[in-house]
Amino acid sequence: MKYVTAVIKPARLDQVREALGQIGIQGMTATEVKGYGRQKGHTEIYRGAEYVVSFLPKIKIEVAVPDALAGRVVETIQNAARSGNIGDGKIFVYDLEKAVRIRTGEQDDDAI
Amino acid sequence: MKYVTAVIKPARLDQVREALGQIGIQGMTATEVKGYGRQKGHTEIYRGAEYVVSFLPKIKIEVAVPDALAGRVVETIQNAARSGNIGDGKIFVYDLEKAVRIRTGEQDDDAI
Amino acid sequence: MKYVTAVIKPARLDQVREALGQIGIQGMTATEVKGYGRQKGHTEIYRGAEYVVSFLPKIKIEVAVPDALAGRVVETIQNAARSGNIGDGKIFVYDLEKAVRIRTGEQDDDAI
Amino acid sequence: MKIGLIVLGGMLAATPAWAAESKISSGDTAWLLVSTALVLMMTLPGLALFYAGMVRKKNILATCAQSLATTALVSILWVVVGYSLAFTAGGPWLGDFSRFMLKGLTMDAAHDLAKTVPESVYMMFQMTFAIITPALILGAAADRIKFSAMLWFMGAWVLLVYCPVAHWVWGGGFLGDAGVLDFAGGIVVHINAGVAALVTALILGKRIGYGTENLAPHNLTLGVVGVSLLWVGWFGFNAGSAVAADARAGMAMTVTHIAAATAALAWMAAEWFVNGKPSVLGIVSGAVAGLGTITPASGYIEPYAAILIGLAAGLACFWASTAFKRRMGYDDSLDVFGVHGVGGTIGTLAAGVFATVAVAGLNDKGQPAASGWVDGNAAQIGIQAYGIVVVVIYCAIVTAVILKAIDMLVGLRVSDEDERQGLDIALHGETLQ
Amino acid sequence: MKIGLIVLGGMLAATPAWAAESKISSGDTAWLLVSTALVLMMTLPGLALFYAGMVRKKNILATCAQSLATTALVSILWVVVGYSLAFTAGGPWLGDFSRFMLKGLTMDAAHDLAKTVPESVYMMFQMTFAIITPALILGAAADRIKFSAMLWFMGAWVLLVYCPVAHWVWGGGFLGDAGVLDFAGGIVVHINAGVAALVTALILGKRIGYGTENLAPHNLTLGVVGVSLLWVGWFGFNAGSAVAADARAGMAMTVTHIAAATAALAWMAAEWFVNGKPSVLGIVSGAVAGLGTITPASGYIEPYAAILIGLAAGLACFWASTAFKRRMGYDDSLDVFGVHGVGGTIGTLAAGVFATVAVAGLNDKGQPAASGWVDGNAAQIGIQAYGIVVVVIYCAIVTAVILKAIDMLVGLRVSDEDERQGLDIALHGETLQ
Amino acid sequence: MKIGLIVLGGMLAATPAWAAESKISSGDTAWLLVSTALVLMMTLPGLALFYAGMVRKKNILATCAQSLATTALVSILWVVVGYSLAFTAGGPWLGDFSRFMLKGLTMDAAHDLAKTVPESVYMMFQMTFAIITPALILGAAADRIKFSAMLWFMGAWVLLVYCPVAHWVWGGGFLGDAGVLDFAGGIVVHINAGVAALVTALILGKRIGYGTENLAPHNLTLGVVGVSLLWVGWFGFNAGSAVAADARAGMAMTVTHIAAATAALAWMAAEWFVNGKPSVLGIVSGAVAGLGTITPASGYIEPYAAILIGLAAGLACFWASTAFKRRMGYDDSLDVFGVHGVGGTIGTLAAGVFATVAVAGLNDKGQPAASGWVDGNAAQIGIQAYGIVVVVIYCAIVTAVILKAIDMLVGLRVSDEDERQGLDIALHGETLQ
Ligand SMILES: Nc1ncnc2c1ncn2[C@@H]1O[C@H](COP(=O)(O)OP(=O)(O)O)[C@@H](O)[C@H]1O
Ligand SMILES: Nc1ncnc2c1ncn2[C@@H]1O[C@H](COP(=O)(O)OP(=O)(O)O)[C@@H](O)[C@H]1O
Ligand SMILES: Nc1ncnc2c1ncn2[C@@H]1O[C@H](COP(=O)(O)OP(=O)(O)O)[C@@H](O)[C@H]1O
Repeated sequence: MKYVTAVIKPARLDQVREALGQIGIQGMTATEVKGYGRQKGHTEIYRGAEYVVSFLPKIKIEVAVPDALAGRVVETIQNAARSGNIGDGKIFVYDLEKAVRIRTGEQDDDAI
Repeated sequence: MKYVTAVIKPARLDQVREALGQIGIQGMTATEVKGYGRQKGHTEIYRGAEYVVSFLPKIKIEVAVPDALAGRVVETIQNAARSGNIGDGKIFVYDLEKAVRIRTGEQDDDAI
Repeated sequence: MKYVTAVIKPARLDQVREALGQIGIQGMTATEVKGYGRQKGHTEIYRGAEYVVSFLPKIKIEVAVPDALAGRVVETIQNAARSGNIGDGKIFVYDLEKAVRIRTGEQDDDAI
Repeated sequence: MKIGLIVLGGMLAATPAWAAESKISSGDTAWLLVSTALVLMMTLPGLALFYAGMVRKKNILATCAQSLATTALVSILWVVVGYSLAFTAGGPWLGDFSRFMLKGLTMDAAHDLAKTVPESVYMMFQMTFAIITPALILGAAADRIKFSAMLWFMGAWVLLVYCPVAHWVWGGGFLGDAGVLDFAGGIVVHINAGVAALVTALILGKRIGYGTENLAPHNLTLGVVGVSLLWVGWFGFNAGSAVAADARAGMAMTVTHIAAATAALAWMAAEWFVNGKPSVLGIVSGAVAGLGTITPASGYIEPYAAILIGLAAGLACFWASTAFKRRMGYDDSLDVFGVHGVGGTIGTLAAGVFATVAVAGLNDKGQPAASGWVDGNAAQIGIQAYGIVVVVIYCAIVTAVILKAIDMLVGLRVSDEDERQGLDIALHGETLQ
Repeated sequence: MKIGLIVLGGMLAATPAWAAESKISSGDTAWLLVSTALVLMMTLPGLALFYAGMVRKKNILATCAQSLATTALVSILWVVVGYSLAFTAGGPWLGDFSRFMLKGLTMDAAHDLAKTVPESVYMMFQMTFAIITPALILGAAADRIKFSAMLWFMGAWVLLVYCPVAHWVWGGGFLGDAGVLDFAGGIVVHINAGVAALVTALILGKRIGYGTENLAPHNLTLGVVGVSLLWVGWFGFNAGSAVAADARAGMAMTVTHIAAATAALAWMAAEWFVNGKPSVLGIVSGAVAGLGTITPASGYIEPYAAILIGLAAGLACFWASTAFKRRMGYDDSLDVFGVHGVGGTIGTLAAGVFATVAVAGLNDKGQPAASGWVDGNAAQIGIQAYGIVVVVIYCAIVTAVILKAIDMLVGLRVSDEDERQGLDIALHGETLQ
Repeated sequence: MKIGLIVLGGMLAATPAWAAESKISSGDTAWLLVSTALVLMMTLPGLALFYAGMVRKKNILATCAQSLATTALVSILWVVVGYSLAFTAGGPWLGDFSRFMLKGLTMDAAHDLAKTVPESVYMMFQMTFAIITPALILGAAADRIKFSAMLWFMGAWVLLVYCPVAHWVWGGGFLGDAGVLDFAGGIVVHINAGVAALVTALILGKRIGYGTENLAPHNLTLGVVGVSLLWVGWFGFNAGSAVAADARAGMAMTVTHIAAATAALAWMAAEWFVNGKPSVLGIVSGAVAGLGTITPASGYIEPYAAILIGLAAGLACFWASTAFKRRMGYDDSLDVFGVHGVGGTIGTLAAGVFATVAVAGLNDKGQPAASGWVDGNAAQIGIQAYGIVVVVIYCAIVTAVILKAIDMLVGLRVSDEDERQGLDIALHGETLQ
């Protein structure tokens, strides 16, 4: 199995969720995070004091998927999350050794 | 080493922490997340407008453990987090390459 | 590529970010988490009732890096985050299979 | 005591100047000063918090900014020309410019409608009504109106709708002359705001995600604080409208409180029955419904009537804000029409039913100041209906024209991208951390 | 001025009607109207926020809902029958039904205890006391009581405990006749609520996690706002109990503020000394302790005594809410007994010590309206103790009976699952985002 | 009415005792009781929330604790000796000890400056000014001052700076004698606090991260609530300073509101123009600037002048809190100097320009109570400037001395580690969850 993680713009969460739903992804975990990358270092002025806003709000989503689906999931997230502007985010894929559904004890592909 | 991640019901955090403590797990990181899976898509009505609540509050816990302990940790979490209802959550296990304790520089099994 | 995750003290985030910036790390994701480890179990009294504060606020940072940089990144985080006190946190390193920049579709080392 | 002094004044053959002075009652003035503070508190922070608590987190500061800027803008317009248009003699349709820039509002001035308090206090008291009425409308525009468009709208609406209607009903205009009863603003405030809100909701269109995404209030604690301050402040609104610290103020406060409590329980019970759980949003909405509904009747009725009015308010506004709204399909985001429009209508009609001379007393000419069906004057209900119809039509048309004009000139609604991102950061460059 | 007018009235041989009218003072009425608003503000939003800020995040809306629904429910019961039971002549044990549904509360009615204000205002002022007293109890039941059980309890308690006790002490009942002094509610409000809270805590049992999990306040900013509004509102509570805008009200406000400030500093200092850090929770708890403690004495004492009472309040309530509670092992979640029960007792006894005719003045018969040990009347302390003992016993027994009955009928406590999940979502279907 | 009674009193040859009694007006007393509550509400919760909303999340409770503890501490000092030092005859520099521990403040006492209200009420009203003035200063010390040092500073400052200055201007001291006009505290409150804040900012040094890290307000909703309550409370501050419920109070309330509204719009417009977006922080800061600026002039001027003063306040304070502060490089964290210091100065000078006998009326001797340039008395501007200069110098020096002394004795600033961790947990052991 693969564990696909993506850091996306908060406003795109609903679109990504729907797109994944359409390719049959049934579960997902989302976390509010802050990030920076290319999109960084803009200077704001607050009451006359300049400061650099380094971190911007993002949403991290995590989806465990069977190996076979991984490619499509990455593609789907990419399409649904892309606005074309800087700060659209990143997708990271790792190997997932094991998955367990707590309620039933089902394992691996059955669990996700 | 293994990195065990579990998405559980918020109300179960204390039980899981205690159960892990009893098998000697000395450290853990917890994050507030939102998730959906089987337990999803219930419709709520707010002031006459129907909408789907897709994401429910969950807690993600992360525990780095020596290879030998991984199985027991998974089992322990499973037992402590199970209420038998839908939405009990999932456990994911990955391979952990390296761990460092920042304070001392200890590495790997010594660090966790 | 490697995915370097570190759980650090919140007050150290800015120092770590700067230190990583100096070795050329251009992106990072940060999450508010709660954790315990060695630094745990102190008893607080609130209105006469004793209780154990198990979880303390921490920041988890995640940085995807090319294999070659991983060692330096770990070292840099370690130096910037260390106060020498208990609770300084941990660094975990995993293998990262794939990375994609959503905006451009660039892959792997180019994406991070 | 007033009477006592006047009697004494007569017996002692006081000079006219003396008599004029003696009319200002420090007790009445104290109460109207306080009432002014209370009604300002209804908007800032009351309404600001009520609304801010019901929107999504990304729009909370923008919602506060709307109440704040409306308060500031309307205050200036009121001082410059609004008070003069609403509360000077003028004609049946509008006042005149004799109080332009408050000229002539000297230290010894008093208004005919408030003879025992300095005119400055009466002008300020009325200002707070002119502030909260347009501010109420904004609930229908939540989460999507442009800040600049909002400012233009508030300014135009207060001058073109609020001031005339206030003049018609209270300031010596044709509706007051026709005998329409509106103690503290069922027509002038609640129907006016409710109808304008409905028009606004229709013209602005629905929020992105309406009906599909979770648009539930993000922080009802703020809503609870807001409604609590509205409730407390409403004592100034209704009991202050007696313009004296007397038994009429006391009775107005009593019926106001009873209606709020009854309507809160009624909405709570209805929701518990229909949805299985009594929500906090329901309880506070019920309280506001009761408060708005009792307003036009509050100086004319006895306590038992307040219970009936509160019951009607809680049930009808619950229905209007849920089943009815869903069926009609408009997105009146914070239910201004369902609560204030519907409640104001019920209350205005109820004033025609329950008004009694036992509470309203006699006017200067020795006639009943108000009497409704319970006093045998069923015709009053018709007069009330007449007032409602006139204002609903006028308000709807003028509001629509103003909104359309602003839409053409500066655009009413933010871009989709801004709406998705949230108005706080998009319009004000700030966020709640 | 009142005196002046009455003298004049006599000299001019005014008609009785004239004299009756002249008794209503617009200044006193203005102050009591405002005091009513202030005391309502103590519950909504004051107490609601104070309590909501001290519970865990998952119970914040449920805690608000309790204050809201209690306010609405008690208001209706008060109007229907509560006021009549508490404040009509009746007998030594209870009033009668002569003000059932407020009948006879006409525009010219005045109550014997408040001759210079319309009776409607006095009835409303007393209503706000009948609201906050049961609402206070809910702090002991936080995080675990069922909403429906809570409603039954509040309704029964206000009628079976509050109304009788208010009648005994203030409404012409046997405790007042025995000479028990309770200016603004040490016995009627604070001891009553504190004892009921202790009984509630004992019968409900501890919260899940008490003593092992972190149950510390999740948002003390709300607590600070709540206590601030309690403090400000308490000026209406105590100074309003003078039922006149006069020197007695001024002195009551003065000693109220002094006691609050002193007790806040005392609790802060004690906690700093004992725990090493002065907590915000400690400062605000101290302020509330001082306010509650001074209440029964506030119209009878001089400023120096307020400092002593404040000191005693801060130290004793700190001890009662921490070391003592821990030793006894009950879970009075928000320390209603430790603060209000203990504070009310200290203050009621202190009224017996420090009451002085220099402040209390003379009553209608020309005798000292109150005098304590400092005036040489040490027996007053015994009378105060008698009042305390009677009410503690009565309140404890009736409260226990009510709770047991409700437990059998509908169940007092939510299920473990609901308690773990939080009352907001479990009982009201809402959450704070 | 007052006049009526006095006339009557004369005609009927009332005894002196009678006349003395008759001076207390229940209406005036009601208004001053309320004003006291309103001004206390400005600090708790108004200012506490305004400041708490502008700091970072980790310091929010500590910021609340500062306002709370300052209120408690100053209250006690005021009762013990502060009121006596400020408001008894004494000499030109300071009052005397004749009201030490409030001795002699009996039920029939009245102060010469407030003849129609009981002295206890006047003492309490003035106390609320003595509370908010030092509390304002704390905005300059946000996020870094030690709690213990803060307490020492507040105590010393109120006795060594506030009480003398209040005596000079209001209590019969040399600035009042010189004819300096300060209706409700431009010099005594705002300049005093603003200058002390600037000195505090300079001596404490900048916050860690100033100029590099994001120090923007973490929760402006709290800021909005805080400013709303300041705004409402300011009606008590300024209109209460008329010490009567009369036309002067009405006019003071009017100009206060106008200035607040105008300055809010002016700051908003300026920021919109300069930065491209109107921030909520800007709107509320503008309102506070308008309120502070109008304060010294509020009982002397006509509405048109309030618009001009509001405009000047909004623009000047915007500039002072942004461009000017940045150029000078001090870290007055919440812009106490930029808003209150600058606003107070503008307003005090403006009183010299716009004061008119048409509003101020005549004093006891039949002379204009105040008249400025518009009345042909340009010299008044010079007198105002003299008052400002004296207080700026005195306040700056004594504040600096106090701070340096405390720094040597207990240390002013928390450790870097504590500042990074946040004062809530470091100083009070609590956090906002
Ligand atoms: N090397 C990295 N490791 C982890 N997260 C990263 C990394 N680089 C970027 N991110 C995350 O991705 C988000 C978007 O990246 P950014 O570079 O700003 O945009 P883009 O990918 O469109 O160029 C960042 O806010 C951050 O949360
Ligand atoms: N494929 C997945 N990838 C990541 N997280 C998941 C996945 N499926 C479920 N989850 C997480 O697990 C939680 C519980 O899963 P759910 O399917 O609702 O319950 P159950 O496992 O009891 O059937 C979800 O709320 C979500 O956070
Ligand atoms: N085994 C573990 N798995 C995951 N996270 C851990 C583990 N042990 C510790 N942590 C995280 O690291 C943080 C610091 O660890 P701790 O043991 O308290 O300090 P130190 O590493 O300095 O001894 C903890 O608060 C927790 O978030």
